[in-house]
Amino acid sequence: MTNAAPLVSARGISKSFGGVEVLRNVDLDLMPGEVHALLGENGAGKSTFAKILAGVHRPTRGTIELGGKPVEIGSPIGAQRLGITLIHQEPISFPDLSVAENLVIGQVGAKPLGRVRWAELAKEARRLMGLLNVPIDVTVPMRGLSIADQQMVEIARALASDSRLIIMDEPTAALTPKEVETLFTIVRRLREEGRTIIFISHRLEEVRAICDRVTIFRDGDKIETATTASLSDADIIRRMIGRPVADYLHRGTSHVGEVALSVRNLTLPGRFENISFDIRKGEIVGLGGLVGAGRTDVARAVFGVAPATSGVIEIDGKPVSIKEPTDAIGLGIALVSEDRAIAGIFRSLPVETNITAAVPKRIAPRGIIRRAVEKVLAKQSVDKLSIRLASVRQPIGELSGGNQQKAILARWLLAEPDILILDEPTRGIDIGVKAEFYDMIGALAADGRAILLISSELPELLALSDRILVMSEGKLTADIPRAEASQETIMHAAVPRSGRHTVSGAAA
Amino acid sequence: ADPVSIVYIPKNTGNPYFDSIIKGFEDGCKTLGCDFTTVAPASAEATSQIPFVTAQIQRGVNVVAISPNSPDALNQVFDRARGKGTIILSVNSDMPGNEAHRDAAILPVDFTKTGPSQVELLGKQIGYEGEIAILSATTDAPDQNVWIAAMKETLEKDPKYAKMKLVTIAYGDDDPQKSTTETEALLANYPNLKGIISPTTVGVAAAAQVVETAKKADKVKVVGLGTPNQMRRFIENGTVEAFQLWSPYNQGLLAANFAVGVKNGSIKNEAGTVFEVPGLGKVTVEKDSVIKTQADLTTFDKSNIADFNF
Amino acid sequence: MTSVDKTPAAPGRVIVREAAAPRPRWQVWLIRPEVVTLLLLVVASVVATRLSPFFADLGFILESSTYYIEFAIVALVLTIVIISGEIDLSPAAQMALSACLFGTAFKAGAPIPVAIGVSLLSGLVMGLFNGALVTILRLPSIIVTIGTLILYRGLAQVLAGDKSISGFPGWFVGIDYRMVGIVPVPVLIFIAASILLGLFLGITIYGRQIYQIGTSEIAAIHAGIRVRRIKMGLFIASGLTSSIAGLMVASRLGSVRYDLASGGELTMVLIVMLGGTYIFGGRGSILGTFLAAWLLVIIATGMTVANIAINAQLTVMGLLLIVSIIATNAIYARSQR
Amino acid sequence: MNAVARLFRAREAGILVMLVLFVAVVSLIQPRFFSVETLRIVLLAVPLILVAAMGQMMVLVARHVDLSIGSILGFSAIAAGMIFRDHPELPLAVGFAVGVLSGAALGFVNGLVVTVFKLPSIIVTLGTLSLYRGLLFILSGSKQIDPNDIPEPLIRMAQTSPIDIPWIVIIAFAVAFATWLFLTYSQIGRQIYAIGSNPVAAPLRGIRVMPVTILVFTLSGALAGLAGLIYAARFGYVNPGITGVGFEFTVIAAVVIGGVSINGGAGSVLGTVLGVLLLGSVQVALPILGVSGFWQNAIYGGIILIALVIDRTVRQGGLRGLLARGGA
Ligand SMILES: Nc1ncnc2c1ncn2[C@@H]1O[C@H](COP(=O)(O)OP(=O)(O)OP(=O)(O)O)[C@@H](O)[C@H]1O
Ligand SMILES: Nc1ncnc2c1ncn2[C@@H]1O[C@H](COP(=O)(O)OP(=O)(O)OP(=O)(O)O)[C@@H](O)[C@H]1O
Ligand SMILES: [Mg+2]
Ligand SMILES: [Mg+2]
Repeated sequence: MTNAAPLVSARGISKSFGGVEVLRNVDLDLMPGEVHALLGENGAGKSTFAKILAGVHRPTRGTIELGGKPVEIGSPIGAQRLGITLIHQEPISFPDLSVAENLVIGQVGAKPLGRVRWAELAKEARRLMGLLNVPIDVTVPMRGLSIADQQMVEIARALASDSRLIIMDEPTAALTPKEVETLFTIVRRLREEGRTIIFISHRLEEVRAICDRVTIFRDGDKIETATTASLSDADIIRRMIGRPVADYLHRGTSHVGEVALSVRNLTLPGRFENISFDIRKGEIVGLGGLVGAGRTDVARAVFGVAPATSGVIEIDGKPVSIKEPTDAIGLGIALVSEDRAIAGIFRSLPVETNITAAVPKRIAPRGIIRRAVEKVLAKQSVDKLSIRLASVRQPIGELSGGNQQKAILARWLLAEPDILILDEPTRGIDIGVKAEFYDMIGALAADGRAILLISSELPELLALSDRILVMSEGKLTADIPRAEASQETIMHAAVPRSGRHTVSGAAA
Repeated sequence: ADPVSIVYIPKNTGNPYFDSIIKGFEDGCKTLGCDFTTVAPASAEATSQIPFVTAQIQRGVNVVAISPNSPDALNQVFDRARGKGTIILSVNSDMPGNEAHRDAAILPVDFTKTGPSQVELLGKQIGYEGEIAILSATTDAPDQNVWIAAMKETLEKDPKYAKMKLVTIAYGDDDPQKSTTETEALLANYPNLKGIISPTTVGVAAAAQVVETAKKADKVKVVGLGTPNQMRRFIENGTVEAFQLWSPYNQGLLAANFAVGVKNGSIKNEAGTVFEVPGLGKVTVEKDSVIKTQADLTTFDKSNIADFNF
Repeated sequence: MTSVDKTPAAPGRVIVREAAAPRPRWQVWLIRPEVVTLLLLVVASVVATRLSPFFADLGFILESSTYYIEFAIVALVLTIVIISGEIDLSPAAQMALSACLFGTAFKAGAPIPVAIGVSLLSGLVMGLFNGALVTILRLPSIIVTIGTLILYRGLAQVLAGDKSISGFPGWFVGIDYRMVGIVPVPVLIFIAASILLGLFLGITIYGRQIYQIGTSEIAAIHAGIRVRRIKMGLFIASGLTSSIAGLMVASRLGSVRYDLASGGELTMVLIVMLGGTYIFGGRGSILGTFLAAWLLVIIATGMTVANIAINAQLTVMGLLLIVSIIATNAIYARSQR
Repeated sequence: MNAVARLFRAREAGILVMLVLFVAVVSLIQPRFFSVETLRIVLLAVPLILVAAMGQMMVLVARHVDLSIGSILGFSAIAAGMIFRDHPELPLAVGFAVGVLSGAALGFVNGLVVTVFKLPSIIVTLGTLSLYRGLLFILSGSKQIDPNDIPEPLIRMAQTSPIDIPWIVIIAFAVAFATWLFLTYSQIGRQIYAIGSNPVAAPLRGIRVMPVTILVFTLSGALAGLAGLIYAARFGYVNPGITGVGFEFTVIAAVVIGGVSINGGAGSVLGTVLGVLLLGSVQVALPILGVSGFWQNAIYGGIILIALVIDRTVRQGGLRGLLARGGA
C-alpha cells in the first residue's frame, strides 16, 4: 500500500438530492490493500459517497477511475462487475428467501438460466457463516433473523464475492465486541489478499484498531485524508464537528417542576421491555443508544402509534390510556418523529396544510375549514420559526430538509403540547439550522414543557439534556445525571453486553 | 319516399346463430329495397342492449328488430321508441308477460311442437326406454321452460313414452364450461342414463363433446336444438345421430318482409292477417301479434347435414 | 470534548439551503389532469358531432347519460376512496346484491319503503365488511374487494337465481324518465352529488384529512388523524352509494337480476382514472371525475349512435384507460419534487 | 431444495388438509363422488386452470397481478383457431405456436407498460383486459371458430393419449413440473422470488428487475395462450364473446387458495397445484351434490377471503399478531 497506483481515484464528486447538495467536490484515492476509514457526523455524506462507488447513486458531477481507467458505475450490477461490493448500513435482505440464497442472489457471473445447486449452496453458506462464527441455520428464511445476524449475513455476502473493493457501512453498529473481533480478523486477512476496504464507523477505537488511513467528512465536504496514526482522537473529532461543542447553550436545570410524564414497566415484546422513567416540567431528558436499541419504539409506544402491550403511562400523576396518536395529542403529547419523509411531512401538500395538520379543531371549528384562520396560523408559525419559503401554498416537498423539519415542529407547537418527544430532531439538518433548533428546544423547556430528546449525536445529547437515559437492546441501561454524563459513560451503557439474539424484529 | 330503415340488434356479437338471421334480413332487404344495419353489444347481459335502442331512436330508424336479452328490462325503452313511431319487433324469442311493449314477435316455429318433437327424436334412438335427462340453458329462459313443460307433459301423457323416465333437469346457463361440468355430473350421477335432450345450441354441443370425451356415444344419446356448423363434427363422427332446428335465416327474411309491409301499410299488424312471403309462402299473424316462420322443426342427420351452412 | 478553534455557528452567518422556487402559477393551474380531461371532452364532442349528424342533441345525450350515470355516481365516492389510498372494486357487485335484496324483499311482500330500507342496510353491511377486512385485518383493499366482488355477486346469484324480479309499482319505476326541464332525475342526482362531494372534499376538514391520508398514511397517523375510522367511513359510504345506485338501476329497468351492473367496476375505475385521480392516492378531484363521467357518456354515446361496432368501443376504452393513467402519472411525477 | 421444502411445508400441508377434508365430506354426503369417474372429471377440469395458474402464480410471487389473462386466453384461442380454420393444411404445431406466441406478445406488452411507466399492474391489466378483448373481436371479425374448424387431433388431446390419460392433463402437469424446475433451480426463478420479497432491495442486489418482471408477464401471457389451446381442445370451439370471460377471477382464486401470497415473495408450485385441484373439485362436486350452480361464485369469493385471512394470520404470527393494533 505504499507507492503503488491507487485502485480507486475519485475526483470532484458532488451529489445533490432535490436541489440540496449533500456532497461537494470530494477527491479521494484508495490504495490496493488498505483499510480506509470514512469518518464524519451523521449526515456528513459517508453513506452517500459509499453508495456512489457502489452504483446505487450516480454522482451529480465528478469522475471515478478504477485501476487507472475512468469508469461509469451506473448500477449495483455494474459495480459488482467492476469488483465493488457494498455492505449497506441498514442490512437489506429478502425475508422470504433462505439465508444461503440471500448470500448469493444476484451475484455476477450467475447465468440467468444457470442451475441453482442447493446442496453446494448450503455447504458454501455454512462455510462462510462458519468463518464469521455465526451459528445459524442457513436453510431457514431470512425473516426473523435479528438485525445483528442480518448484518453478519451481509458481511458474509461480501466475502463470497471476490471483489477488489469492499465497502462496509457501519458494519459494527449492531454487533457485540466479540463479533467485531471476528470481523476484524477477516478484514485483516482481506487486506493481506490485497483487497481494498472502506470502513465506516462512528467508533474511533475501531478505526484505530483496523484502519490504515482515515478520511473525514463534514456536511458534504471532504475535510482531510491522513494516516490514522498521525491524528489524535481530539484532532479527528475537531475535524468532524468543526465547531466547539461546548458552545451549545447550557441551560440551568433550576426551573424544573412537577413530574409531567411518568412511564412504568412499559413492554412491547420483541422491541423493548420494562421501561420506566419520569420527565418533569421544564426538563429536557435525553435518550441515547445505538441504532436499533429501541428508542424510537418507546417513543412510538408513548405516542400511541404502536402501543405497548403492558405497562402504565401517567400524565400529571394520573394513569392514562393511549391507544392511538389522537389520544396522546388530546393529553398534550407531541411527537416529532425521526423519519421526516415518511412519518412527518405530506410531501405534495402545501406548507400551510402541513403546519395545521394536528389542529383540525382550530382551523375548522365546525368542520368547515376557515382558510383565513389557517393562513394566519401558518404565517405566524413561519415567522416565529423563521421557516424559509416562497409561499405557504408551496408544496412542502420543495423546501429544504431543515425547513421541512421546522414546519413539522411548528405543527406540534400549534398543538401547544405539555410533553414534547423529539426523535432525532436534527437528523440531516444544516449546522446553522441545528443551532436554531437547539435554541428553540431550550426555549420550549424554559416555557415549562417536558421534553424527551432522542438523539444519536452524543454531543447534542450532552449539550442539551438535563439528564440522559440510555437504552440498549430494548432495555433501559442507564440514567445519567448531567454532571456525570460523558461520551464514555453513554457508550458504556449503550453497547450490548448480552448475546446477540435478544433484539429481534418480526416475531416469527 | 325514403326507403324503410331496419336495424337488427341480436343478443350479443360473435354469436353464429344470429349471423344467419342477419343474412335473412340482408337478403330480404335486397329484394324489398329497405335499408338494413345491425349492431350488437359485447355481452348478452340484460341491460346491454338499451343504449343501442336509444341510439337507434335518435337515428330515426323506422323498425328496430331485436332478440331481447331480458323479458322485461327493455320495456321502458321500447315504450319510448314506439312513442316516437318506431316499430319494435321481437325476433327469435318473445317477452312473455310483456307483449304489450313490443309491436310483434317473429318466432321460428310453433313452440308447442318443439317439446314433443324432441322427445320423439330421442325416443326413437333409445328404443323408447330408459332414463333420460334435460340440459337446459338458464332456469329463467322462457322458451326453454315452455319446451320443458311440453316435454314433461308428453312423457307423462303419451303411453308411447311410458318407459322413458326423466331423472333430472340440469342448467348449463348457455355457458360452455358450466354446461360441460353439468353434463359430466349427469353422467356420474346417473350411470344408467340413456339420453340427454338439450334444447339449446350451447348445451347440445357441450353435451356432445362430453359424451365423446367420455367415449360413451353408444351408451348415451344426445339430441337437442343445435346449429349445423356446431354439430357437424358430432354427426360426422357418429357421436350424435340427429338434432333439430328451424331456419334462423327465414326469421330474418320474414321479419324484413313483415316490417316493410307494416310500415307501408300493406300488412295490418293484427291477429288473423295473412300475408305472402316470397320463398316462405303464406304466413298468418296470430294472437298477440305472434308470427311463426315454420310449423315443424328441421331434423339434421348424416343424410342432410352437408346441405346446410349456418 | 475539547475546544475547537472555530466560531460558534450563528443563524445569520451560515449558508442556508433555501427552498426551491415554486412553480409558476399558470403551470400549477394549467398542467393538471383535469385540464387534460376537459380537453378530451371537447375533442370527443367535436369528433362525435362529426361522426354522426344525430349526436348533437342535448336531450338525447342527457337521456343516454342515464345508462352510465349510476356508475358515475358511485365513481364519485370511489374517487374519494382512491384519494385516501385505497380502492374498492366491489361496488358493481354491491349494486347487484342490494338490488336483488330489494327485489326479493319486495317479492316477499314487503312494502317498497321497507324493501328500500333492506337494500340500504345491505349496502351498509357490505361496506362495513369491506372496511373491516381492510382496516381491522389490514388486508390490501385491492385484493379484498376482488374477493368480495366475487362473493357479493355470488350471493346475488344465490338469492335471485337467474330470474329477473320485476313488477314494481309504477311510481317506483322509470326514474330516468322523470324530468326536471329536459334533465332526467338521475342526472340531477349526479350533479347534486358532485357538488356535495366536491364541497366535502374541498372545504371540510374530513376532505383535507383524506388527502393527507392518501399522501402519507403514516404521517397522517402521526398527526393524530383517525385513519382507520375515516377509511371505514369511506368503505361504508361506498357501500351505501352502491345500494342507492342499485336502486336507481332497479327503478330505471323496472326489474333486477343478479347480473345487474356486471363489469361496472371497470367502468367506474375508468371514470375515476380518466378524471385524473392518482391511483396511488393523495391527489385527484371530484371535478375531474365529474368531467370524466361526461367524457365517457360522450364517447360511448357518440360511438353507439354512429353505429361503431362494439369491438372498437372496447378497444378505445381499454386504450383510454391506459393512456390516461400514463398521462396522469407523468403530470404528477413532473410536479413531484 | 431442503430450504425450499422447509419454507413452504406448513402452507401446503394446510391446503392438502383442506382438500382431503373437502373430498371426505363430499364423499360422505354423496358416496358416488369418491370414484375413478369423478377423478377423471376433476382431472379434465384442471388443465385449463392449472396452466394459467402457473403463470399467474409467478406474477403474484413477483408482487404483481395479471387481470388480463382471460382476454389473452380468448385472443390466443381465436388466433390459433383462425389458423386451423383458414389453413387446415398447416400442422397442429403451427397453431400451438401462434397461440402461445400471441399470448406471450400480449403478456410482454403488459410487462412493458407496467415496468416502463412504473404503473400498478392491477390497473394496467384491467385496461388491457378490455383492450385485448376488443382486439380479439376485431381480429375475429366477431366470428366464432366452429367445432368443425378445430382439427380432430387437437380435440383428441382432450380425450386420450398413449397412456390413457388425456394429453391436456399430461401437458398441464408437465407445465407445472417445468415451472417448479424453473422457479426452484434457475437463477431467474429465484430472482422472481427475491423481487417479490423485497422490490426495493432487488436492484441493490444486482437483480435486473425490469427484464425479469417483463419476462414474468410474458410467461403469464404465453401460458394463458397455451390455456387457450386447451380450451379449444376441451370445449371444441372458440367464441370471441365467451371464451375466457371472467377466467382471471377463477385463476386468481386458485392461486390465492394455493397459498401464494399476494404480498409477493412466497408461493409454491405444489401449493398452487393443490389449490387448483381444490377448486376443480369444488367445481365438479357442486353439480354432483345437486347444489345449484348459483352457489359457485359465492363459494369462490368466500374461499378467496378465507385464504387471504389465513395468509395474513400466518404472516403475522397467529391471531394475536393479526388483531394487534398499531405498527404503521
Ligand atoms: N435518497 C436521499 N434523498 C434525499 N436526501 C438524502 C438521501 N440520502 C441521503 N440524503 C441526505 O444526504 C445527507 C447525507 O446522508 P448520508 O446517509 O450520506 O450520511 P452519513 O454520513 O452516512 O450519516 P450516518 O452516519 O447517519 O449514516 C443527509 O442529509 C441525508 O439526509
Ligand atoms: N430485527 C428487526 N427486524 C426488523 N426491523 C427491526 C428489527 N429491530 C429493529 N427494527 C426496526 O428498526 C428501527 C430502528 O429500531 P429502534 O426504533 O428500535 O431503534 P432506535 O434506537 O430508535 O434507533 P434509531 O437510532 O435508528 O432511531 C425500528 O423501526 C425498528 O422497528
Ligand atoms: Mg450512513
Ligand atoms: Mg430511532
